[in-house]
Amino acid sequence: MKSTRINNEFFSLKKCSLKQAIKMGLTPEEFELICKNLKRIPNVTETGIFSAMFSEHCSYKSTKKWLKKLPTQGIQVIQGPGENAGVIDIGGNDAIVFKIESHNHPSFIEPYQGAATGVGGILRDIFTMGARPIALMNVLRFGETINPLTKHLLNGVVAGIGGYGNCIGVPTVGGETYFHKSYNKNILVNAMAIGLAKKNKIFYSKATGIGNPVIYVGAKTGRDGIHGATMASAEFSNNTEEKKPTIQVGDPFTGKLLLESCLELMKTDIILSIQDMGAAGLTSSSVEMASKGNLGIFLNLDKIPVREKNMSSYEIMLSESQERMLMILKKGSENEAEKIFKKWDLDFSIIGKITNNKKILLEKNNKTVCDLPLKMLVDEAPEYNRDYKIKNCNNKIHSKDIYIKKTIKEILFKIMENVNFGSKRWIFEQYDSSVMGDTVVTDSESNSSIVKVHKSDKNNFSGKGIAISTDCNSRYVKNNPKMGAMLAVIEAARNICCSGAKPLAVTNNLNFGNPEKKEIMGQIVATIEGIKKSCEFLNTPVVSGNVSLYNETNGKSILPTPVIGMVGVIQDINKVIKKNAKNKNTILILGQDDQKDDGWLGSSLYQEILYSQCDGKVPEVNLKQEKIIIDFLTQIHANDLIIAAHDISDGGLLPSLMEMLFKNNLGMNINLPKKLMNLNRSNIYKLHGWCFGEDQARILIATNDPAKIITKANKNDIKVFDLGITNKKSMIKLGNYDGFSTKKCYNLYESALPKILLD
Amino acid sequence: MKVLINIFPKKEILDPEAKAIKKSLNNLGFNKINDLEKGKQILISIDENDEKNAFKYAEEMCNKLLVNSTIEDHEIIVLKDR
Amino acid sequence: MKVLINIFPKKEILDPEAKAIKKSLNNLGFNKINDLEKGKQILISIDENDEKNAFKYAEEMCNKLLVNSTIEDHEIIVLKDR
Amino acid sequence: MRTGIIVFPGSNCDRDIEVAIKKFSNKNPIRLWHKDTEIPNLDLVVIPGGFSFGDYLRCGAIAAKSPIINAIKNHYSRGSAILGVCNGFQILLETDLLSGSLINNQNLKFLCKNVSLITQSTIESPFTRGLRSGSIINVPIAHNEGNYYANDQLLKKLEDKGQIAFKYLDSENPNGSKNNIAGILSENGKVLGMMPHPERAINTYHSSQDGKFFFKSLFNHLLG
Ligand SMILES: Nc1ncnc2c1ncn2[C@@H]1O[C@H](COP(=O)(O)OP(=O)(O)O)[C@@H](O)[C@H]1O
Ligand SMILES: [Mg+2]
Repeated sequence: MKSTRINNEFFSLKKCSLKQAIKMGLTPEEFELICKNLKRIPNVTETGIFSAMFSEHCSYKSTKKWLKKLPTQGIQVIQGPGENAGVIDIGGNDAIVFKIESHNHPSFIEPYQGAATGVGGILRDIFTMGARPIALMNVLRFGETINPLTKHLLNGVVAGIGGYGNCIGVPTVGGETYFHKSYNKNILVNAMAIGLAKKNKIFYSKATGIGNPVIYVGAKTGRDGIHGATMASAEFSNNTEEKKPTIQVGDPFTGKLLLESCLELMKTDIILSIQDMGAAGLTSSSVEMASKGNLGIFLNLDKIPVREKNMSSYEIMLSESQERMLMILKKGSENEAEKIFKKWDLDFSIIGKITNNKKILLEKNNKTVCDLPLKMLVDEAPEYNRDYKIKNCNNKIHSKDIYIKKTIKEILFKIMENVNFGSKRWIFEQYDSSVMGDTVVTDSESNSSIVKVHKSDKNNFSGKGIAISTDCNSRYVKNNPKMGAMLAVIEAARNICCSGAKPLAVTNNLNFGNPEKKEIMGQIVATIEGIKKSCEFLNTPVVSGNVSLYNETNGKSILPTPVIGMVGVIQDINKVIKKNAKNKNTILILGQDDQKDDGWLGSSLYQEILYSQCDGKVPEVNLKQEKIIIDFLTQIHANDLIIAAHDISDGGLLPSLMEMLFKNNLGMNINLPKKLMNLNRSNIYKLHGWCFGEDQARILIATNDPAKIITKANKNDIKVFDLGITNKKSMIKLGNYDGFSTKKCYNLYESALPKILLD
Repeated sequence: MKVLINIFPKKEILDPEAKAIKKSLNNLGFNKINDLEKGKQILISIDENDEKNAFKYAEEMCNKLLVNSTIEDHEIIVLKDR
Repeated sequence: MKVLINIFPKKEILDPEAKAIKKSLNNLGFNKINDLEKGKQILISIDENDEKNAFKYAEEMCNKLLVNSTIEDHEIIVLKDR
Repeated sequence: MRTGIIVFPGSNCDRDIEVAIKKFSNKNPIRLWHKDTEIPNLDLVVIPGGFSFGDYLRCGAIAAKSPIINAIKNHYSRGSAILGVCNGFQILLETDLLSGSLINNQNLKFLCKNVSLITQSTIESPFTRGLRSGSIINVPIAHNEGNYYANDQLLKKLEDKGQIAFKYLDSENPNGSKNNIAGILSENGKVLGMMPHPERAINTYHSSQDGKFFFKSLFNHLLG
């Protein structure tokens, strides 16, 4: 085995060939430029470092130009994009730290470990900044349910998310799951984490202080996740078996120890800067820390705790082993830090120091193995101005054109038992949603998920809460990326408001196909434009995010999936609004009146379920109207007039209404607008539009005081419609047209996922 | 006939459980341990009298369900005498 | 020297995992299965050259930690040649 | 009245139970580290939920070999009370302070939801003395290995001697536990192990507040 070790290191130090560079993911032009700027040919280790730093994931080379356009400022913003996570001020000395990140590709290869390490990774981004993680969300996309692989992936991903989150003890409080054939060979696993920190105790990654020690803590470095293409290369060695990329395995137990030990050390003042080792491991963490501080870094690779004896410098620098941290400490405080990490049984090693030469200098076996100017890795990283073409589907579909000759009841049942609408209980019951004791509601009970700010309660005051919502309707984004993205932000805001909270800021995860294709780049450009527009209008700046490109298989892209993660604050958790109505409540629609006698079925769930194609113009977006409605909701909630609320989105009015009635098994005689009372065969389509249309800017509320609300609405020029009063009979009557049981709907709704999962 | 299927995580893949068990044994004073691996074992009694067929049957079950070949290695032992 | 420790749930415990695996295999069309048990396997390499001592050492580890004798049975195999 | 909470690497409900103890006993519990070999004189020791040592090997097995376990056994010999919730229950079984075992949930999945617990009529115990037998409390469970197993002989003994503290509603048995068992007592009634989490059901904003019946009655008796 000795010869292999020498071989490995020997090859790491050889001049890199163009062919090898390409295998690592660099383009010929990029490699040429590197050689030119460096005035020499880099060795294999150095080239590996370039390839990692120039990768789409680290350099954002396709999107940087556009991401700059996002609004990132606001009085609530403490830290915008550019750090491990965004930070916002929630009053007092409290701050919220949050970010979303994808782990799509690894989850397809090994669903359990891929999803688990995705959760572990985003949690480290949060506690790196000094915050205790208080909630997790997850946004999942799978292929069609008839695809046998889907079941396997769903099982594995859900178990993996739970496996990590449950064990480390952070509640998973909500998320989204959607199935579509475009994800058959490219699932999406996006995990979002939220942490709570003290405003005056935020930690950053910017290196400071020449001569200060660089510390490695956490798990040992193994061969996990080293770039496959490179390592499979026969040219590196004849021993190919040893070079295969290895699956990253999450160890939530070590993750928990790392979390507690870091938070314990953060109570002292000896950490100057800290950065987790995420994508591209030691490479990106060390380069980013040093370059942010405009300093240099020296590392002795012999000091890195390794799992296997014969690791080369290339492997050490590119390993993506989990549960590792890099920190810079005050000189002389190494022992104090070491004591804490030893207490938690974690590896601790002083691996180098901060220098002033603005270089990354690596040494192994007393030899320099890498000597690169940081500027070349960061500031001079490629930035592309890719061609793009924005495509919208402008074909306006009238309900007359697509309505199906089935009864409302038949269609409603189809929607209820559809996996994209039906209950996700099978998923969320596998997640510990109540650990930490601060969960107020999950998004199955309210429109957003709410966790209490720990210890914010005093005497008779119950405390304040953080509201979180994740949203993305890819049907809309595909048919109109800009409007779709605008609506994703809007829907998130509506959800937060329908829980009684106030939206504050946004994180986003841009999941798209190959940006080298004009249409895909067009989706990205228009999406960012849409996010910008809504976020500016709502004053919810974007403070963090992630981009995941090349989500394609055999040239076929996934549906564009720009996921929005929004957080808000509710000043008193006793004022949280839930979804479920009670008996004898009046249900009102805010934003719709008696004049409305049809609805928008283009790009709707109705269309998706009843037709194989789903296109057409997306529903009209009216930001002003949206804001008027949510502001009105907030105002009447302040007067304690609301018992329950639910926004009308996927599926339209009737399915949304049913979700309000399920919990208490309520019935209702639905009032229809006069214009819909006496339809015949030629115009019955209007009723379909009315029940299932996805017109925006509408919210359902349950109240005991409809008169007061209607008066107020009239005064404010807000449309309102009285749908009727709930009763205990569990039967829904829709005028003379239809009647059906709430219980039956509920059973279909609950059976949606178990049905496809049964063997 | 019975087949015994031994499944171990691939050598190069981190096995946090094996790590934790080894450490705990060390803490209990077992200091002679050089290395510890943890695997699963599945013992299946099948309606089959031919050794070769039993092996093939087991191999098929491994491929179809029992083994996750991206992270696990396995071996099949046909127990003739049982 | 290496010792292999096989740990199986006691017969009277209806191991839900074994039951589920058997059912999944049946669903995949493997109908020749009479019975299926699932166990753990721990392979330990110890600093010990004497077979008997190795066995005793392993037995001790089983009693102290590795096996819960109220629900599990175990066997120890000393692998002389490894 | 003094309470101690044992913290193992991987414990994750230690803070939750601390909040509950403070709330209902008006006293700050002390925290004890798994490597401690002695514990002060306490009225109640709590082993919280979580994934001690990652749940590796068997849930609770590695924790049960920690240095502090001897001290807990001494505390037990003095006739003082011990509460183990979830992973704490699993640890108590592995230390033999309680009998039986917890194996995989029947559906092999982690399960987090609210369940109804029926209080049983038991031997004299600080944990059940203030609860009416037959009364139902609604509290969350969150576990992967909560399927209580004991052989028929042990089950009979537990039933006969009144060592079963809580049962799941028969129609709701979430994990396949024998006799719907959710929590059991030691022979002397001073040790309780239970899978459900009463500490997650104590505040107005929790989905149930029934955990307060449990803690109120417990501290009433311990205090008084
Ligand atoms: N779509 C986006 N919108 C806003 N900020 C983004 C977006 N994508 C990435 N960022 C920001 O860029 C920085 C680098 O992110 P990333 O490389 O994903 O971090 P990590 O190294 O933790 O994986 C982070 O501050 C992140 O929040
Ligand atoms: Mg990071």
